[in-house]
Amino acid sequence: GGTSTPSSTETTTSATGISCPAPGAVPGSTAQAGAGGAVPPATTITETPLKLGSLLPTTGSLAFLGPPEIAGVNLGIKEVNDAGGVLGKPVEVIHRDSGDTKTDIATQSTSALLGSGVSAIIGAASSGVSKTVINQITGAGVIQFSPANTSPDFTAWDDKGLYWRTAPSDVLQGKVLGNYMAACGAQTLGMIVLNDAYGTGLQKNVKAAFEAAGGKVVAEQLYNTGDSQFSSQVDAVVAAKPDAIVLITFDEAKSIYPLLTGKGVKPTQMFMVDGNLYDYSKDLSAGTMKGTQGTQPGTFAKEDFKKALLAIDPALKTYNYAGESYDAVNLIALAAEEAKSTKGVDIAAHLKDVSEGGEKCNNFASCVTLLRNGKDIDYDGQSGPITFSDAGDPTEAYIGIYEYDNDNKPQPVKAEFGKL
Amino acid sequence: MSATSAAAAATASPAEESVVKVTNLVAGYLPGVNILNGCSIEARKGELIGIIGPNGAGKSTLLKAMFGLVKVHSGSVVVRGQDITGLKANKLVTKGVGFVPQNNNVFAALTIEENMQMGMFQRPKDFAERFDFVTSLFPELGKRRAQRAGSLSGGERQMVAMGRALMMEPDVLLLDEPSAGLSPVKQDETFLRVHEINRAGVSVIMVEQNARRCLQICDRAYVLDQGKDAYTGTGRELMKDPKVIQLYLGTLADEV
Amino acid sequence: MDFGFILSSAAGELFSPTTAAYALAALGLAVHFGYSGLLNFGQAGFMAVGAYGFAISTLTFGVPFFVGLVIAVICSAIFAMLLGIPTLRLRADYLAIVTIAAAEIVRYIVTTNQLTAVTGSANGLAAFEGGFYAMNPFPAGSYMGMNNRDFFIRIVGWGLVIICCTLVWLLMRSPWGRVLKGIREDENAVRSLGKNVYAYKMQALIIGGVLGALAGVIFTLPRGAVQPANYGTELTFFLYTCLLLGGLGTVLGPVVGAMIFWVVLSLSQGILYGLIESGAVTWLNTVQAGQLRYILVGVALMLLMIFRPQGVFGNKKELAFA
Amino acid sequence: MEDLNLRSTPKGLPHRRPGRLLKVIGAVFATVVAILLVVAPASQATSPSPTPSPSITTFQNNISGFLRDDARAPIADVTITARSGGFEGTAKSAANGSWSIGVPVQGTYEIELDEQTLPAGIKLADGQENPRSVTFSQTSNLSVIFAFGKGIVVQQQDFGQNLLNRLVAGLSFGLLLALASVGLSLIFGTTGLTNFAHGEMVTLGAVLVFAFNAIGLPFWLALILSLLGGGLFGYVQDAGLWKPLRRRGTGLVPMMIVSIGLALAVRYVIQFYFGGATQQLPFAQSAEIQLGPVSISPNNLWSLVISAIVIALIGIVLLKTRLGKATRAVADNPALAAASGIDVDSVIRIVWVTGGMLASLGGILWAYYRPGVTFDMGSQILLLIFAGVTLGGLGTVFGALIGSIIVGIFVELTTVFGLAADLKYVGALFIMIVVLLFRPQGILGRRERVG
Amino acid sequence: MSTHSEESRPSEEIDYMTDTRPIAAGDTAPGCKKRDPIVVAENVTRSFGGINAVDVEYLEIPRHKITALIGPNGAGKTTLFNLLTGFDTPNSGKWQFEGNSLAGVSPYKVARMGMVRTFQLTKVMGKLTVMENMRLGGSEQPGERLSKALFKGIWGGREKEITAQANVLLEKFKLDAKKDDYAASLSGGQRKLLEMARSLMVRPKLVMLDEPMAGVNPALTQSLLDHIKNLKAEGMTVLFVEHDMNMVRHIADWVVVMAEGRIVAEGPPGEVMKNPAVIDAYLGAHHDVDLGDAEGIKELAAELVADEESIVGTENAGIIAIDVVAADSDEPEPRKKDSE
Ligand SMILES: Nc1ncnc2c1ncn2[C@@H]1O[C@H](COP(=O)(O)OP(=O)(O)OP(=O)(O)O)[C@@H](O)[C@H]1O
Ligand SMILES: Nc1ncnc2c1ncn2[C@@H]1O[C@H](COP(=O)(O)OP(=O)(O)OP(=O)(O)O)[C@@H](O)[C@H]1O
Ligand SMILES: [Mg+2]
Ligand SMILES: [Mg+2]
Repeated sequence: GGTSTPSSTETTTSATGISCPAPGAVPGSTAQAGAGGAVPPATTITETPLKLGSLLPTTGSLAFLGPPEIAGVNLGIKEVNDAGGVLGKPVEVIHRDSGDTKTDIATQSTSALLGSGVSAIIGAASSGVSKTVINQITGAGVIQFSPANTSPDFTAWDDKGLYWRTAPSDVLQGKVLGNYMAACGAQTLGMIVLNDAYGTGLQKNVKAAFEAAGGKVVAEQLYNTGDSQFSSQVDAVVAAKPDAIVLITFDEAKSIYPLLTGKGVKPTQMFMVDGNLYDYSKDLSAGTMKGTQGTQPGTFAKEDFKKALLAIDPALKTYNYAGESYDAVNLIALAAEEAKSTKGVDIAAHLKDVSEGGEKCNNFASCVTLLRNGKDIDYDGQSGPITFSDAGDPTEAYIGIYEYDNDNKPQPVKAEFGKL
Repeated sequence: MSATSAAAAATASPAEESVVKVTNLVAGYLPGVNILNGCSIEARKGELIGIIGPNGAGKSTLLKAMFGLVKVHSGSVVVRGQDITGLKANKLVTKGVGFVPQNNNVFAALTIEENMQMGMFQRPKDFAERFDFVTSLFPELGKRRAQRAGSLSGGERQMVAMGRALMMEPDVLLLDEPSAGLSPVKQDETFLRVHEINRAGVSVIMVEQNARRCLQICDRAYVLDQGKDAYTGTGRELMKDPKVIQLYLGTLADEV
Repeated sequence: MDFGFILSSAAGELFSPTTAAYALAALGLAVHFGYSGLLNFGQAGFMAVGAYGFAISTLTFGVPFFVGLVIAVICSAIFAMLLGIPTLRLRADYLAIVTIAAAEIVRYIVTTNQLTAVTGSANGLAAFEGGFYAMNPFPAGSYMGMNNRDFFIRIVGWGLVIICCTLVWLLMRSPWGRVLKGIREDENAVRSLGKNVYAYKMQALIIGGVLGALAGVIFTLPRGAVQPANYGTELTFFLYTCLLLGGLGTVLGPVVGAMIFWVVLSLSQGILYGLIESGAVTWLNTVQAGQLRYILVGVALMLLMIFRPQGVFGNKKELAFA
Repeated sequence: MEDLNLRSTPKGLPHRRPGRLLKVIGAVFATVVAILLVVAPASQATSPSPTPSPSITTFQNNISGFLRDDARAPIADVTITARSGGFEGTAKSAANGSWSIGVPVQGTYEIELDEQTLPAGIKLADGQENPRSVTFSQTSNLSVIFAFGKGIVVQQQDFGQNLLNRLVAGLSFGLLLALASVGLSLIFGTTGLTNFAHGEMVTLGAVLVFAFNAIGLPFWLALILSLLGGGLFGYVQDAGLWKPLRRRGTGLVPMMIVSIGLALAVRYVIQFYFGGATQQLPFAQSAEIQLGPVSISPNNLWSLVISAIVIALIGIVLLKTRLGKATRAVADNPALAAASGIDVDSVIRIVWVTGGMLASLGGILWAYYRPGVTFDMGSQILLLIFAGVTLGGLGTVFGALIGSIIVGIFVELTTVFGLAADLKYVGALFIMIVVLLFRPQGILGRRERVG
Repeated sequence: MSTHSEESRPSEEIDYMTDTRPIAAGDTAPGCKKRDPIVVAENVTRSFGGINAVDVEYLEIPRHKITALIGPNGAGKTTLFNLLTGFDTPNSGKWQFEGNSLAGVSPYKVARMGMVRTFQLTKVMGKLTVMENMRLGGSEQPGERLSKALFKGIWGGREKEITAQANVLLEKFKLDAKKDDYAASLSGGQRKLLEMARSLMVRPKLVMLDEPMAGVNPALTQSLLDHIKNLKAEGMTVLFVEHDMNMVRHIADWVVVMAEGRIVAEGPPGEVMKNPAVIDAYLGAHHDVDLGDAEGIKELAAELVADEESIVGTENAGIIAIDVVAADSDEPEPRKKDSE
């Protein structure tokens, strides 16, 4: 493979040149669906079929995150039901909009979901929204399972053991990214950061890692959700002339990135994070981003997984948190199987167990086969090897490092494994 | 209703065509509450018609209804044979009807000169000539042409309002208390000027609380009470009518 | 499509604590705008001040519940005064924009990263409601299908609504209320009659603001978290919607308006998603449904204002003299 | 391929679950191969990435870094050693300054740079620990930066230069705000309506350009059509909504709420079709050029010029033409305007069409200023538009212009004066409140006389 | 209400209606001292971009009298009202009410001290009923304090009193039928009436009426004049601006004439109206305009003079037709109006 050749090409180091170490290994998670043969029938048949709710954004400032997550949930549900459902009954799902914190839709959606008797709610995408509903959900004895919350606050939340998430906390991505930028030769760093739970959480970790390596953060410019123009932030960062600039943003990167290149910042100096590691081929002219790199938790989205998602929602443009959402469904379904119950509290009691210590499997059909054959399982999903801590956080994950090609599409370079 | 109507017919030449004819007008602001209850008035060519009456009788409402600013429930307004009931105000202006409202009768944010221009919105060409005419009547307006009407004194506003209407050179002029707030001499000048305009062939319908003065110069007058034309007659006749004096005119001016 | 369920969850919104909070805040707006003519578009700011005043005093200074509540009220009164000094001389439309701006400034300040230690910045604050639920007299169990926490907050929230409505009603039928209404119509005329217009406006601003602050507290208690983004201009818009739905210048208007607002919101959600889930509608997916719902809410808002501009309790006659 | 496989040996994986190791190896292997097969061609074709030569190692855990002097020139051939317990690894910096030491296990290492091997004249910067100890935590790569000479110098910004750039940026932002505000102010002025849907009119302009461009129309045509579309939207709004409401005598506050409803509906209709993500218009990227002392992007320059011209035109029309005066007359006293022979409805319609077109133009320029098109881009600046209009004096067109420019400049200037960037709108809003404290009627607004 | 004045003269019971003692302390001249002034203004000036709207060197308003303030349009009468009541701030000057300096005192305090004004361009609280408008005028209402508003027991009694008071006034002003209608639905003249009645609800010491009778039906005016006269009996002082000379002559004890911001004459009505300076300032100022159309004017004037029923040319025409007559009697001596 081309990228993997550690040829000692000489770098023409410009003043702020960035050149990164050669990619290492590209680990993936466990093998393809290993479930040859049919799934054995369920031994216990549940009276109340498992009912899941999703509380994901279809409106508001995070609306662009919703579709892949919903597709992930739907794919999970489809596979579970294709494999005969949970405890002999097909799993039901109802979707509700979480909106964003501005509109306060989430509480109402939650009431509706709780009212219809779900055992678990998958969501919300934003840590802010999750905070507004976590008490309501966990208070009702229902599992809240977020595919995308990265805020550390939830680790210690008094959630009665009902809050879970598949998204690895910011800590890991921050460490990897901070070190990586230093390893690429950056001594000074500029940051443009979304001022919200996600942005500032990640910022803190990136900064800590970068400074631990001996580098210096020379510009940190924050903006708020809903801010619409970033020129003063961009100017302030550019004026500090950092070696590398990291954009800890969501969709706003589409506006910020061209502003930076317009000011003469080279694409190789820029680093993206999971919130904005998209395909920019339609937005920016070819070559604009060539050499920009970025990190994203989780192993690289596999092509067949993407295909499966596209079959669910052909309009999908990005795949962020699709894997995490998909894994959430599988984990809940498996835990319900293992608990032989569809009650939220019972499921929660088995979630940790299905994620660790046992025979590895990575989709519902194969896992449930193992379970019904009386085996202990260790579910490793699309988003990583998933092993839960007692607090319901994933304790290990891969952080993928990507590099943009000439078409402004991120291409996987390598992945780093980390444990919390 | 009026013993004087025969006399009224006698004063005005019967051959003169009716320019404005209001028949049985019923109108009001709120649904179900009629302010005008079948009011009829008529202005013939070249006539100066005065309308007097107690406060709240519906005089302003009548003018507004004629001018399409109040909803007409029934009855008709005919101008030179054309039914204009319910027509929009700006259409009426093109038909040669001019109107000076009682309240809010200037463009406060516009300068005096611009107020005058609004008066001639339909024909901006002759502005200079007409403006000269108006400023000859109200020299203050000429001197202050760049002052915003909103900062003018009450009387000055009234002048602007009159001036704006006069800029139009209308065929029919509806005036709602044009003399209110003017100093005595200005009042007289206004009356005289209205009289003059009228003599020049413009039919004028004028609501006034300065009733005596109004009755002196008008050809015919109506007394409006509770949304109806209670009395009509020539100005002189009404001035003499003891009932009218007692109810509407008062005797203040006669006391010394 | 399960109509029973859709209806019951809509009915659930009738007495949800959030509805109570909206009702209180809209009642504050009724005092501001409906009675005094103060076009306050910054009610969200007052709610934020209340919520943060409560949360910060509880978390940072560890004060007990009632002290926190009093601090929240005092904070909002101070905010009202600070806001009132420069703005009460302004014409209504200027006031509207300035109050939006002030509320946004509050939101930016509690959002800014500089103050993370105090406000939690964009993350907001959490876990301050313990003191409140510790006072819960209802032992754990199910009360009309609610757990004891839910039940308690509802009782408190709606109790507060009833008390505040009564107070506002008493105030507005008094000569004091008459002066306010006079100010709404023409403050110079009221001045010429020897009333201290500025003081009255300030009192009204403070009272409405305090109602807003109480609403802010009620709003956050069931969530156990304050989020700065909750207090954006949309919130004020929605509060105005509640106020106008119910009827300006009425006491029950804002309460009923808030109920209608949330029921409509809930019904629109229930019916739309119900149609999709039952397969009756196939041209929509759930992503689009979220958007369609807002479209419907917007349209419903317009239709309501077009066909019943005076609201449920409002006086149509009053509108004739707008 | 061989290299890669070597480097991805499972030694690098955590040794936590030795029992399952074999399975894992197989799995990882298979996946890696699968992925690389897909990815490789693309990478090969496009990115002969300039990779340094790391010290070839078989360890998964790496300590690495770059050596550069304070002019950022690479320093080659410097020896660096990592020690921990019995382990010692050494690396020499490559020609581009990079070095990397593979280590067997995570833990604490002592890193030492051999200062003897430094080229003449280059010294470690003050305060740079050497040797220093570093600890792996959670991840498998660790970076160490050694700074030389003066160390890491934070670039000082040239205050004057910065101020000038921000002023220019503020001016062009302010002018495009002004485009939208002038329309809003006109509409407010003539109808008294506080139109909260104006933000959506702004959005529409940009979205229409995007849509027309996406269906393959030439750019200039897309621009023209979008302006017309904005005008049409204004027209339709007036004819279909506001005029009937005026007819019914609906009050201004209910109308304001109607506009809020309209804003919601339109915003989400746009989202329904346009989606929630940011999109870019053609030519959105433009590299800045230097114009005398200021650097400005050509797009901003265009925006500045276009908005200045358009606003000047509007100003002339309002002041000099009959239509302009009629507009002001209707604004002032619609009933009297009608009584003066002005067709109030058609004046208002013209104002709506003009307002729509101005908003549309503002939206297009806004999409280039940001740059980007989103379904809520207009509502995001609505408050700033309102602030500009209010600051200048409600209903006064030139006030709207001046107010918007002040707001624009203050938004851009706040960071220069040390306010945190996430508070940058606070500055602009605050200045508005302060100005209104001294001029309650706005900058150009006029006080009505009492009595 | 008039406690202050009563305290100052506790023993002598004066009937203000029939009090005929001279008003001026000395000679009757513009700016002369009064025997018993209630308002004293000194050097009050206000200019608007070059125009001196008000330039009052010295003015005293006599207590317990009805004073008319007349003068041509734009003379500065309303502006003077605004200044005295604190609705506008002067460029210079000081003035006092019952010995208290009022400079910089806010309008509501001025009104509280007992100096209440009406507005020429009426201000009614449109969406309050006529009755509520009236009640709002009532002074010393305990229920207007926030602390007492909640308890009807505290303010209910006073409310009844002012309601009764309002009913009496409304009947006088022929507004009783409209009592429960929104004030916004009143006609122009009715608004004037309401405004005046409302100011009387305050029971001020000095009521300042700005053209109270403009637009009011003459018959009603006549009946109201007695009411205004009777205010004196209650110890009130009245200062009013009016262009209706009949009214001025009928009720004013004293007339102050303003022109171009200055006090140009004052004195008892009979004298003032014969004063050439007054005629000059109030009446003759514009007669030169008529020259252009002298024909028509003369014709009408002649017609009016000939008409025995017309008041023109008669004694009680007063000043009304003077300029017409003057124009008639050829060459008008140039009574220059801005001959500074
Ligand atoms: N906008 C309105 N809405 C409702 N009723 C009104 C309105 N305007 C006037 N009225 C009522 O209509 C009646 C007639 O009013 P109008 O203004 O026509 O009286 P007017 O004869 O002109 O009196 P004035 O001499 O005082 O001007 C009055 O009783 C008044 O209360
Ligand atoms: N705010 C202002 N700006 C400019 N000029 C003003 C302002 N207020 C008043 N004026 C001018 O000052 C002069 C005095 O006005 P004022 O209203 O006091 O006159 P007045 O004596 O009450 O006249 P009237 O009898 O017509 O009511 C007028 O010429 C007026 O145009
Ligand atoms: Mg009238
Ligand atoms: Mg005046």
